[in-house]
Amino acid sequence: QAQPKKEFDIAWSIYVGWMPWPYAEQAGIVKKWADKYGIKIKITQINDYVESINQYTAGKFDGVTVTNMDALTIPAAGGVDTTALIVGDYSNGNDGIVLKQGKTLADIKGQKVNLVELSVSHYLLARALSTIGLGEKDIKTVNTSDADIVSAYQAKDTTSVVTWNPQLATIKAMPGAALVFDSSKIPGEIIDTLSVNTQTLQDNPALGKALVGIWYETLALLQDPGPKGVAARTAMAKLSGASLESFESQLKTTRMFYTPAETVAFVNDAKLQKTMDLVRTFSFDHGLLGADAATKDFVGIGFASGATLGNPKNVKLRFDPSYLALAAAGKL
Amino acid sequence: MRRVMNVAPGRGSRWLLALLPFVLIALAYNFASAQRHAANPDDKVLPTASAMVDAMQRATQPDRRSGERVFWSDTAISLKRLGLGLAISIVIGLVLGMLIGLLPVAGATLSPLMAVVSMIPPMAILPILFIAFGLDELSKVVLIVIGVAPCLVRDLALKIGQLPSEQLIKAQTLGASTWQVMLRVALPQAMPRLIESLRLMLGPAFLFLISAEAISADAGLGYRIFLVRRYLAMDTILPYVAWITLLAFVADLLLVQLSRRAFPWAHLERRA
Amino acid sequence: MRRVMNVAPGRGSRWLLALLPFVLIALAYNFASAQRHAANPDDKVLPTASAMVDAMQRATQPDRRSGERVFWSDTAISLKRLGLGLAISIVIGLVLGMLIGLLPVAGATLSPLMAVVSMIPPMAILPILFIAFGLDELSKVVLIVIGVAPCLVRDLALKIGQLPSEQLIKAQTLGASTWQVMLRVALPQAMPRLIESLRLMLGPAFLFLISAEAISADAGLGYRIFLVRRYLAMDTILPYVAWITLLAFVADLLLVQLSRRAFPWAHLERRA
Amino acid sequence: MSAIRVRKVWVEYGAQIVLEKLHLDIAAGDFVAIVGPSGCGKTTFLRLLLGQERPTRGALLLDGEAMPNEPDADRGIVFQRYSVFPHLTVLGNVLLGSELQGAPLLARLFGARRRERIAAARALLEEVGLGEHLHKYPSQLSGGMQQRLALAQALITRPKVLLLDEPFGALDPGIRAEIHVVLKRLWKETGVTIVMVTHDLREAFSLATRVVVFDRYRKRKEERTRYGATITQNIEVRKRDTGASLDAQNQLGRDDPATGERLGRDDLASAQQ
Amino acid sequence: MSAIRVRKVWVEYGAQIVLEKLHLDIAAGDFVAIVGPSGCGKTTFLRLLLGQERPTRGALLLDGEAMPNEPDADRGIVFQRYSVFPHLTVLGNVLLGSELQGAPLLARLFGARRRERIAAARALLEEVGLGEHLHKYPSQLSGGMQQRLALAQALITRPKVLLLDEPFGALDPGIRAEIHVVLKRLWKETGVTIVMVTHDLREAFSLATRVVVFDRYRKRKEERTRYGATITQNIEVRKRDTGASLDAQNQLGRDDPATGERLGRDDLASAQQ
Ligand SMILES: Nc1ncnc2c1ncn2[C@@H]1O[C@H](COP(=O)(O)OP(=O)(O)OP(=O)(O)O)[C@@H](O)[C@H]1O
Ligand SMILES: Nc1ncnc2c1ncn2[C@@H]1O[C@H](COP(=O)(O)OP(=O)(O)OP(=O)(O)O)[C@@H](O)[C@H]1O
Ligand SMILES: [Mg+2]
Ligand SMILES: [Mg+2]
Repeated sequence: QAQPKKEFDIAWSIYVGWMPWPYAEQAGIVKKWADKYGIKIKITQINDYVESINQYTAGKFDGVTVTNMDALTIPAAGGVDTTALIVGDYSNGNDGIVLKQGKTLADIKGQKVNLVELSVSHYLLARALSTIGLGEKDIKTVNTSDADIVSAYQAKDTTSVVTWNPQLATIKAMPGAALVFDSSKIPGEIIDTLSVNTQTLQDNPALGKALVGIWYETLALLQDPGPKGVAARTAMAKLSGASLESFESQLKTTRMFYTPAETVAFVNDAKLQKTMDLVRTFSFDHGLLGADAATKDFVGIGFASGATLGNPKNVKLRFDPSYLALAAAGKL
Repeated sequence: MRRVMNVAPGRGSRWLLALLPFVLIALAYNFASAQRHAANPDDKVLPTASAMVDAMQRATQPDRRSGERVFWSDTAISLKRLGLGLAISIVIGLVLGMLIGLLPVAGATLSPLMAVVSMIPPMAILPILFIAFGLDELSKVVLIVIGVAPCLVRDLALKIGQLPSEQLIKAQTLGASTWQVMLRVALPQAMPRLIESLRLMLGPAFLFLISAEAISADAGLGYRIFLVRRYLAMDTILPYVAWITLLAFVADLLLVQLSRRAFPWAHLERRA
Repeated sequence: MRRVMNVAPGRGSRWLLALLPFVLIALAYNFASAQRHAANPDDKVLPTASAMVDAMQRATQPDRRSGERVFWSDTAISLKRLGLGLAISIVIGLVLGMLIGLLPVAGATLSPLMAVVSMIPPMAILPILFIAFGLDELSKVVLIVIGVAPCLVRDLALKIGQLPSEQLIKAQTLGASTWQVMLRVALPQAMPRLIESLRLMLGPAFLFLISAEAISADAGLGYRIFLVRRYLAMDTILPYVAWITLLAFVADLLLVQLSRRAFPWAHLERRA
Repeated sequence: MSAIRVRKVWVEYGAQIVLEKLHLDIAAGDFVAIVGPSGCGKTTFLRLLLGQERPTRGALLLDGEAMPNEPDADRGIVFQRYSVFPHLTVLGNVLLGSELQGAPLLARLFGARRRERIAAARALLEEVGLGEHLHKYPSQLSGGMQQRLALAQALITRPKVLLLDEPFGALDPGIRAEIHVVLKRLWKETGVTIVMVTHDLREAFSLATRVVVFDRYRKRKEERTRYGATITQNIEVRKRDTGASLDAQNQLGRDDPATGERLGRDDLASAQQ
Repeated sequence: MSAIRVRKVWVEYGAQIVLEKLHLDIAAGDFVAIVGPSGCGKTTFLRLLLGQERPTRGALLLDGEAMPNEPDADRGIVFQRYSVFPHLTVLGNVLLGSELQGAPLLARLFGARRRERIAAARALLEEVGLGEHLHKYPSQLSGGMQQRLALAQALITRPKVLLLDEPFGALDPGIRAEIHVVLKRLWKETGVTIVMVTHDLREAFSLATRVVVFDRYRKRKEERTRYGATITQNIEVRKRDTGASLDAQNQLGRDDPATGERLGRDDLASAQQ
């Protein structure tokens, strides 16, 4: 069973923090690193974010771009042992709550809130409410698909929405829209990762090395202020259907970890455990861990230090900085 | 050996044969499910039958917080939307169908419009629908109407346009006004066809309902399916899909029966 | 005063009347658009005509890097998927429709299955479909097939089942085997009906194409609409929708013509 | 009950002349049979009388007034097919006329008025031999029964003129004979003016007071569209009141070989009972 | 060309007895006409001969062998309606049999074989008077032309037996006479054994060598399903070769008043040309 594979499939969906992946593919960086390790890596775009995670969970992909919360509630809760190989960024204003009427978060009380239920938006909302002593019972959520949330905001009876970029930027730009809370108020809690199947990774370390190699080479371009960087960012903007301007403003509200060292530091930080505890509590409260989960400890989460949250016999989500460390040490 | 086309199964074997593919599908599913669970006991993609039964039991039990029996309240609200959407579609279908089919002036004006409108993919113009109809119940109903009504209009207009002109003249010689021709000649003869079209549109209607509920809702069968898809709860999704299929299937049977009862003349064998 | 039903517009006025609703809609749109732009010059929901023209000009210009004309390449790839999906649906429709309609044994086995399958909303079981058929081109084609084929199968089976039994017996007395009856009696007579069903399914087929492209694709008309939807770029979406509608409309006309050319006997007025 | 005057009427479709210089007087209470080859414009003529078609030249008068330009309750019609409504029962079909004329909005009668109309409908249906089939639908009736129903339906509203377009063309000979009896009785009882198109000469002569033959004088191919049909024969067969037949036979046999040929097929002697 | 023996055949549908103790010999080359009231089982009998139906008791033999249990090329058939294929031209309809029998896989002929079959088809179509309509579709033909086409289609493959189920029931009398001539000639030329169901006694007697009457002996309502129809008359009208008619008339008139009544309607004297 441990026979090394040669070909790997990675699924991605459009989000500012994940745009380096299709660009790396387009620019030949993927091929370069894959060749180096003697493997093949296919990068597949799935427009429907949830579907990409579902398909990863079903075993159609070896890795997927996913947030920390969805990695916990979909593959991990579904018994697919998953490693957050690359923690690419956290949302630092990329997710936000917008009110049509009212200027402060407190005005949300009693309103109907349109958002993608059970997503990071929902988590953001719950965290926001908790900061002003409100609970979900004080508002009414309406599940609204992310692709349609901009037009949903236009409807007369919509009063507030929670969403992420680029939809958030489009909505914010509309007359009268008031951003009353965003993810910069809970920094480091909404994390975007490239997660891969733990078993596959164990059997094929080459995959981990290649992916990490691709990632940091591409990020260097993303950061580059010179013409190469502009070209890269322009290409990424185009791939996400945005203008360069819009893409760069999205980047501003995304805290990218441009170097392996930064990433390693973030993953090793004990705050990550606190964050994941908040996330799993939210997930359990909303039934996201599945019917079999009697407590929030049902799914174990493993950290770099070797510590675990929850059931240590059922660790299904792991934060493993070892490949990042290789990159930090320049050993790729 | 007789030709295959001449071999007719008996009453009993008909039942067996009809069940056969369903049994095979169930077996294939169980096999695939067992295989996936052998590899990963927590697999969510192809849940076991017992997991689905569990999920349904939970869904039909009163919810801890709201006390609602989610499954039944979802069903009720979806059927309400569907019923409303179909009812409005029927009214539109009958009114426009009759106008287009019966009045040459209305036909010239509206039938090209209908041909074009029936080709517009409604999902792609949602923003405009939201502005025009809001995001509430109305918009879900409207999406069903937009998906279903143009087809009904076209079908009924065609049917009414095919009424022998002799009948229309005959009615006039009996003193009928245009309104009376609609009421007593065209409408009743359009009804069985309406039911037939409606049967064909049941599948699409459920599809539009589910899509509408996936776009924005806080209850309903489609809402639940797309909500629990967030955590790949196929143990809930599959029974819901089966339930939707069953509802559509039963609605189909009921429509057939309704047509037979209400319009017996349309189901007589021609003699003359 | 004549009854309204007896008033038939002349040739010229038919054209005027047909154009009337489109002109009215265009005017209403322009008015609403102007109003929204008066209130908010950056309004994106109802873009002005000139904004749409601009957007289309951009989309039909060659891309700086790839040299691709997005609009045309989207159209090409979508039409390819649609064509493939419909082609496969046709083959399935003809083969199963013929088996079910002609062979009592196949009918008993498959027709209840088809009745059930045609009621399953495909969008709700997407994860399973993707697992079964993968996520590349095939899956988009499969979604179209799943949406379209069961209806074609049922319709053709019905049509073939309604062939007068006299014809089937007659063919046998001329020495036909079951296969030959299919080939020379059932198939040719099913073709015009196939085209008719296909025309009815054009709208749904486009809908399934767009849905499939919205879920997993990196080009195509539905993909583009999905991509710019998040920015509410209605100046791109509306021309795309109009284009899709036009394509469907033209396909419909072509099918009518095809049927008239290829199956003239099906379009003759009955005499006897 | 009504007199019809046809004054030099022409009907043209574009360049094609269908009817040419048609001149005919139909007295109130007449029973006129129209015969002639296929495509010569018999149905077109009925459409004129119905008001569905307008003459290109000439005039049509009904009781001295211009013919109304659309069908109305004054002029009933029975076609060869599609003459009864498939979605109404036998009784419903006959009631329909009264309902349409008695209730402009709903086209339905209630209470005493309804009961009264039902009684009348039953009586008429009894008369045409459908008394036992009141609640059947047309498709459950034979062709002959359907046409008897169509007659009852058309006559119950007492139109001034009854137009029949090959009403019995699709029936078996035996059944035809039956229905002829019914038609003759109803005509006598109601005094309605009847214009009937038929292909069956025997039928024409056995029923009508007057037989009118439509035909073209020029029959060569290239003359087809340039010249229309007109009335080539106009034969008074019998007086309405006496029912005695006049000697029309010789007149016919001599003048028109084409028609004579046709007559040859049916037994001419027996055509005049 | 083939002899048929029917040996004490019963047909029952559940409790309903349709045919009872049917016993009949049909010699090779005979032309048998079957008459009888509606619903007495004439079509059922043809279905037996076709192999569509099996007798509940008794046996059917074709040239001494058991009747095959499904239709095949030995036994051709012409129905009252739906007898030709609407999607094939006149020529295509007649070619079909040869193509089916000559090309098991594609059911199409090519090259010389095709040309040869087309020539044969043309010749036969010429004979039935359709030589000028080779490329028309059936719906462009009149009813009589369609039935002549059906005859040609059935006969070109040289079946041993030709079954006709009221083939001319829907036709006008004049057209019937024409087609009778064609049928008679084709029967003489091919020597095929013909069994024809008809409602028209005149037709039966003018065409057939033998007229067989199906009827019930017990006709009371409550006996309807308990007793089936059987052969109540079996009249040899003429010998095949001489074509001279035997004196069947008196025999018939005397024995069965019911049948006599029917004959009364058509002119009995003219029924035997
Ligand atoms: N609306 C029309 N436009 C053009 N030509 C027409 C129209 N209606 C009838 N005709 C032509 O007028 C002629 C007479 O037709 P009509 O139906 O009156 O004949 P008919 O005597 O009733 O024939 P039949 O005995 O076959 O019923 C025909 O040549 C027909 O083609
Ligand atoms: N498949 C069947 N099942 C039950 N009863 C049947 C079936 N087929 C025929 N019958 C009955 O058998 C009887 C004879 O029918 P058949 O069609 O042979 O009569 P027919 O002599 O051809 O009548 P017609 O002159 O009207 O064509 C009828 O009473 C009919 O109802
Ligand atoms: Mg006519
Ligand atoms: Mg019969």
